[in-house]
Amino acid sequence: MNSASSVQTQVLIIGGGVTGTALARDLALRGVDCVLVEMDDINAGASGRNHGLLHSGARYVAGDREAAVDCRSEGDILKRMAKQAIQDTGGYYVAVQGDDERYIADFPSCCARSGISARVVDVALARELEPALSPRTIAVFEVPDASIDPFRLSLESMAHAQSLGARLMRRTRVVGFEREGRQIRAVRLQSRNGGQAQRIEAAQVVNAAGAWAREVALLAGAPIEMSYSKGTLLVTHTRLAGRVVNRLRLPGNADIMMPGGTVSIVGTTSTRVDALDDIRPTTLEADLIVAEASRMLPALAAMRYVRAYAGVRPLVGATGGRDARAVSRGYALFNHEDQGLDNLATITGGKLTTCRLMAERAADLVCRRLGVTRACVTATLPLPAVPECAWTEPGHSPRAWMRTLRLKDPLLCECEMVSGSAVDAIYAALRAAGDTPTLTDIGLRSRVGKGACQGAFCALRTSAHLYQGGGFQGSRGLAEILDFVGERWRGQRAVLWGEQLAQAELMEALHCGLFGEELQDDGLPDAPGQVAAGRAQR
Amino acid sequence: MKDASCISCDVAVIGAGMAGMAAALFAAQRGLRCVQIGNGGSLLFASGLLDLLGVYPVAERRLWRSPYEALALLAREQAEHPMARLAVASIRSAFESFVTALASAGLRYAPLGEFNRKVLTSIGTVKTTFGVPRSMIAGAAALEARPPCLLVDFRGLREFSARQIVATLGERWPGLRHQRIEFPGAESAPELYAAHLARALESRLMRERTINLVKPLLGDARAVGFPAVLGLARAGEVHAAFEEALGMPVFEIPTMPTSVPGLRLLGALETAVSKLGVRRRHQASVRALVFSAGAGPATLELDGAQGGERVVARAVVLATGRFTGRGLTAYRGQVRESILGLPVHQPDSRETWHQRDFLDPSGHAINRAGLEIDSAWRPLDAAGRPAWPRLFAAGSILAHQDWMRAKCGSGLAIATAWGAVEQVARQLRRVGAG
Amino acid sequence: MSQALFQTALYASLALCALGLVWRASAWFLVRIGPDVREITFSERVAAVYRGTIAALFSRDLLGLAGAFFLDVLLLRRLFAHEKLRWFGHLLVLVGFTLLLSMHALAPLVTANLFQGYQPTLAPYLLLRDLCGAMVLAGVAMIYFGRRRPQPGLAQPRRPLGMVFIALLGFVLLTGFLLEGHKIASPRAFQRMTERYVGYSDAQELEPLRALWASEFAVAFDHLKAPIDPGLVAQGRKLHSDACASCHARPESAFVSFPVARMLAPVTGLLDAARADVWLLYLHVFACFLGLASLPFTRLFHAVAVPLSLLVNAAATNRGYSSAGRAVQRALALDACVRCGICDARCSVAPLARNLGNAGLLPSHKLIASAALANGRLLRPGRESDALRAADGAFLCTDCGRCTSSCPAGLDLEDLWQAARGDLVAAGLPAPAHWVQERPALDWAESLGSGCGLHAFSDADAACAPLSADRNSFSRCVQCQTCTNVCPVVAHSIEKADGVDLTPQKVMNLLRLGLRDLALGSRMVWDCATCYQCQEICPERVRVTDIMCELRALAVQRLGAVRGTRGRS
Amino acid sequence: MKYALFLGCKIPSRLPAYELSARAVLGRLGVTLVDLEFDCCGYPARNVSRDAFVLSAARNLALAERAGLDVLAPCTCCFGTLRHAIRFLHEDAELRLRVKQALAAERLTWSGNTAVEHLLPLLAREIGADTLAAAVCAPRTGLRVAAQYGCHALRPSNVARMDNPMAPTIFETLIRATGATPVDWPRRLDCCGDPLHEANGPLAASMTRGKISDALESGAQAICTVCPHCHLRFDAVPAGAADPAIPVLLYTQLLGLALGLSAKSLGL
Repeated sequence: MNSASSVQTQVLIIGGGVTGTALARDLALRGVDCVLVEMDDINAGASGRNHGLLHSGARYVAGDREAAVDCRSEGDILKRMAKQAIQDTGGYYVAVQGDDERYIADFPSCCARSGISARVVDVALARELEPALSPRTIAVFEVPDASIDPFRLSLESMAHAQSLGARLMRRTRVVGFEREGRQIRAVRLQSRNGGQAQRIEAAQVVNAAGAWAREVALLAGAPIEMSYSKGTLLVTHTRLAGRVVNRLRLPGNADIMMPGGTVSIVGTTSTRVDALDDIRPTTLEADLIVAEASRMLPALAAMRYVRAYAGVRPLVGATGGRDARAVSRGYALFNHEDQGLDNLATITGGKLTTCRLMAERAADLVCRRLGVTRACVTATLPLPAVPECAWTEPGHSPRAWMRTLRLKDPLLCECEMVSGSAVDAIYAALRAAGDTPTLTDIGLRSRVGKGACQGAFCALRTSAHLYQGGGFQGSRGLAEILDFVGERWRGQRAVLWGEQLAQAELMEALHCGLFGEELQDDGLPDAPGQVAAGRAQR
Repeated sequence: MKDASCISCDVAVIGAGMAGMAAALFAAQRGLRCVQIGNGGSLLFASGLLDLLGVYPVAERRLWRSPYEALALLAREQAEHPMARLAVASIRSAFESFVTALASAGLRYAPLGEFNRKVLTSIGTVKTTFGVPRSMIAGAAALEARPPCLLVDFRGLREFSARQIVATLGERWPGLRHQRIEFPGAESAPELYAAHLARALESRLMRERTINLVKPLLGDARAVGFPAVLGLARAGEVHAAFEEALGMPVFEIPTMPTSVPGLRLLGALETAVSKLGVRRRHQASVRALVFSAGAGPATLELDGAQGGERVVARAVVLATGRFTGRGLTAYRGQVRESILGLPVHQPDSRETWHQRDFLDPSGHAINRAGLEIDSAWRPLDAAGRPAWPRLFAAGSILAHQDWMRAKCGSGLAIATAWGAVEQVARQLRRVGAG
Repeated sequence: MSQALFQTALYASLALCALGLVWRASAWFLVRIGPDVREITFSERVAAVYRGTIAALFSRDLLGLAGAFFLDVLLLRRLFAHEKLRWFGHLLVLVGFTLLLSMHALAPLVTANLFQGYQPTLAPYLLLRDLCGAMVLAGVAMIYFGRRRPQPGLAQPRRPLGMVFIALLGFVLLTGFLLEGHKIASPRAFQRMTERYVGYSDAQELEPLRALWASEFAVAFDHLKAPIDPGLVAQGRKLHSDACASCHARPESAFVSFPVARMLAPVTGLLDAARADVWLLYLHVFACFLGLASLPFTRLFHAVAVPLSLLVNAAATNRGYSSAGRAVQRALALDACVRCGICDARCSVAPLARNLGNAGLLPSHKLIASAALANGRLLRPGRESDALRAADGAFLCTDCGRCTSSCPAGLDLEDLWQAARGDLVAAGLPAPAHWVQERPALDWAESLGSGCGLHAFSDADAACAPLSADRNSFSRCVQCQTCTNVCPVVAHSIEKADGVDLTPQKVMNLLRLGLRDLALGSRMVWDCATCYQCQEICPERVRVTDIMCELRALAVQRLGAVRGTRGRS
Repeated sequence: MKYALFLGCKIPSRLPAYELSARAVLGRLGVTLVDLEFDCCGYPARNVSRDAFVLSAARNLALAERAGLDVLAPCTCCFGTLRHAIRFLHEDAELRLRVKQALAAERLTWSGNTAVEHLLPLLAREIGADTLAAAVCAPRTGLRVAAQYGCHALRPSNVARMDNPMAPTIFETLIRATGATPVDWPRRLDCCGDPLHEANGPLAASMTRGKISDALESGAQAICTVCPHCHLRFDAVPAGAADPAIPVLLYTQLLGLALGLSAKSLGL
């Protein structure tokens, strides 16, 4: 451990989700040197596993007015400051027969109290504009919901921060804190693939690890009260509606369908979980979502779903057995000073919509401690668009590819129409940052593998492409394919019925039936004539 | 105005995957008048390699050199496996019969021996298989001896990187080299498709241009591998021309679907059944299948673009495949057989259909779901009796097998088709005699 | 009637007619239809016509030409083949009018010299004149009532001043009959004649003659009302045979005018007082002059253009056309067509025209469009939709040749359509397959302003493109690319730098992505050979080709709407 | 046997020899052909409006229905279009309603009883290849012929319902009946290129030439067609010095010759 290399910085941010990256950018803009460590990759946690909904706030008007107001004002800011990551689709709140009449009646006035516009829409007109709405719809309100691409937001925030001098360490896990009195002197890190140990000496440490914030805080010796709520979402094969469609009722299961570019995203569920390892969507959750959401959007019952995903919401201040939805979705900023630490802060909870605000508050705290007086500018300075970060937007790659059609640019991912040049650009950008890009990294930064085939074909084409360009060497490709397909499998498994099961069967026929990827030993002797080592062959 | 919308036959084969085609072929070879429904498109997912049985037991991932020994063990240990229901001799006959028919339709396979062979795949893994097309057999030999060898690929053929194969396998095959060339005339095409290259190479001119590009790259190579694009209907001719011009063994490496060997297989099988007088209904699907009482004929209502069609058949073989073939339909709660709603042997709940890991060694339980049959290949009803005396089932729709993991896809199709058709013939003969 | 006025009017009409004819004929040497004749000059055309005429007149073809003149021009053989009633009407008009013109209007020049003692008031001329007049009237009626009704639901093609001419003709005949009838019945005319020919004017002496003329010649004397004393009549007959019979036959044989005279009897006095004989004559004659002057400007011009066209055709039958000759013949065809509608009725795509509600598919409309295109009117601002409809019409034609074979004027319409298509292409109005490819698919999609996945399943295209609007028709797609692998179009275009942009599989996938608009303008959709290989083999039974066809129809509709004027971006 | 002959637009104007030879051959074989006032099959409108295309086709079918006759369409493209229209009418109830209403305005009805038949199955099945073979008096022995089916004769198979679309034999059987030898040519099921003639001339030419070279490489002395579009395509594709050419023969001409009919009566 002593041999570990040491890095010095002013602020160490732990966690590369929407808050961590926004914080890195905020600090960098204030001239503060920072390092962000992320145990996996950007938005690998809940930041990348949500609806991608830029809340108007209407969802919380009845239960959590403070959150509603935050959402409204932050939503407005993001719509101006991060235009490129947002599609201003608008949203409907829709009640169907049997829904709580009183809630429906109160809804407009509740919205008004929080300053949120909620316009009554004639049901017939709404159904004309969104034919997927149930014929049993009884009330529709229009609110300024929008769709946001959290990946683009985080990737561009980080890219901006890096351009201002911030550093990013991916796949690096915090393994320990070196404390000295009320100070954390250094944080010990372990790189996940290389296995190399590192040490960072930072004046301030911000724990923005999302759901993992409890573990990190515990490691630092400053435990916080947190509980976890797991939310599962389903991704449809085709997009069902143009707008965000919310169920007009108190927050419950499967009451939002988001337009996710070329698909729709339906969810969520809310289940208390105790552990963070192995969070994955289950078949029961998928069934629950289909059953509940199809009351509002009947076409969802027969819809083909391509995958599911599950994220964990960190809920602060509740450890009891109450319904996780009742716990505030507001954020929490801990200064840990009462726990005897003066240079640790934890920012967690909250929502995607309020990530900028959370970063601002955390940065304010850190800057106060550092004696930095520059004010936050993220509410007024637009987020610069970065071409390499645009590939996560659905529909972007087909257009970009069609623009360059006459060039020698093959499509690697047919479903989402991601071309070789897009993969090359992403690869080059990661490489330039000193990384060894994997298929999964490319998947996170593009739409590769997000489509109907769920990696069955595109993993192969992309790996062949990377081999050809020299990106992959040796026998690494096979492991990469297995990783990538295995990761997609986690999401697919819960929605494997109907057409998607046929698709999955084809995938297995290809990867196992033809390529035999599951066989650790192919029975080929190491040298001609030798009998294979390992498993005996008859 | 005439009504041409009703045809009668001895046996109606529903399905045109490997099992359906084999069943129609075997039935027609036995002189049965046969109508076959289904378009054969799923054969394009085939690699051209005919697996018999490569892995047993699946969970142990044990590879076998002799498929017949594996089959014998399988028959002893797993009696409910469909392939355990056939004598090894029958399976041999089925395979011989199948490849002979293919050969007569212009698609040649290397002589079937006693043992499985190993061939390269397009991602550099090594596949254990049984029946190998003539155009690929030199690859099996090369993989065994591993002489200096050149792999050639074409820019634009996205799913095939010779460089990847060499990188993956290079440690174990030091003499393996790769070269990428432009497909002649297609220098400006961003993407190439295997079938188009195969078509192009059937022209003498294109062949010569390609060979001329490869010749200077040969170096010390004693064998040359290509992606499987050497001709379609004229594959034999194209392959021979390459070998002659390059003066060394030339072999193809199967690509991912849609593959040229799959197209060849489909073409040869269609030609074979067409020659034998099988009446094909490619685009039709069975809207209703009604059996008359006792052992009377079945009536198949086909939906058709011209207002429907009726087929009256003395026996029916169900070879509709699994989920991809649409023989089985998976609803959220359960799996049902698509045409008749026959009971399907299946795991209890969807949560147990699939393992948490895609490559879990024991395979996914849903892949062993399927139809249960009696000793005469007749699917069973809920009471465990044959659903109908003259309804038979063959191929991957049958339960208690996992062909993808056991590497027995073609074997399962061909062998069970053989078994089912044998029973069809027996039953119909019995009626004829009685 | 004043001779000076008559002559002035006559020469003025003749001059106008001649000028008009020159003007119309000059168009045959100037109007350019078809890209193949664009470079041919006026003088080349004149030379070609001259050479052609000489060649036809001084060769064995003359016989054929004469035959064509007799059968096609005089006997209207081609019309006979399709429309018996109209053929008969035309024949009646042709014969009746020719006779009237030569024997009646030009009587002093023709009839008087041919027949000794010709007097218009003698038999059989009374009968013959009325017969000719009646033939013309009957013929005009037959032509009018035998005309083709417009195709249901489609606009009638605009016709060249057809009714004006018919009205004029009717007017001439009507005034003629009235004039004659009035003259028969007019006591004033009787008075004038007796003054001139009988020589004495004593009222009493003429009374018997009046009685006879009143009873047998239908002169409407006020005081001589039936019953007339037969004795007086008998006296009159004597007088009549001495003084009048050499010039006047009994007018009953004027089987039209005579009843007219009878009908006019009650008002004859008034008419006489109003000098009806004079102004009716003026009306009659000036109507004739007007007809003459307007000949080049009304539909009657076809009486000139059709025979010419038929003769040119006949002359070209054996030797074919030079390009200059073609140019002339095409221009001539524009004048020879009277929109009779026979071709429209025979047109193979007439049902399509009705179904699409675009009369622009019909030959008569196409001919008008060709003319409008040739003189540039079709391309003027404000006529964009006419131009687009014309282009639709031109490119949906199947070249079945039925219009040509049925044209009574023997026009080579197929040649005209071919030429017009060339002109349309040159004017930036090519077939959809071509105008769609003027811009890349992405450009089109952007000009449609379609958002990502937004409109794919909610728009009203479901009726015309139900498969592409229904997610179930492609939700089975497993991205296997079989469709692309079997596609001969993609296979053939790999060798081309400007090969297809998308592949069938990509088109299906764009539907799934809700990016259908990106496919509408793609080369793949428009280069699809509709050979159905993909649809036949698709393992998931996606109806790829049917969807391609739908997308084309949708593209024509939607891209057509944003195409703006004449497809020039 | 009695059919309403649906010649379509192409045959009378561009390939009268097909009409001539079809009438001669079918007359000899005892098939009565009735001429009705048919219009365009509707094909050109497929790219413009589904309704217009189906309605035009249905109108023709209704005319045949009024005459109580099945339709024989020697043009493969017309055959396919009429059959497609039937398909759409069967599967789309709303469309059916619209079409029936439109037809009613002309006092026509389409009830789906009119069959549309193609020359190949008529000859091979209704009349029978054996009957043909027996009637042949001047067999074309030694002539190696490449059968050009034409796409719409085979595909989609549920519309065409003629033969196995992947491995058809009906045309080859008919060629054998004339004493000629059918050759096996890999691209026999490909499109001739004609549909792209207007849209993309070079591509169409490449497709046609590809087929012609394939036929020649396969040893064919002539290509035999049953569709005016294919026929004219092979006939018309410019044969430059480097480009191959091959004689094109209509099957009705080949059969007519074998039946001993005069070349003139077959439009040769």
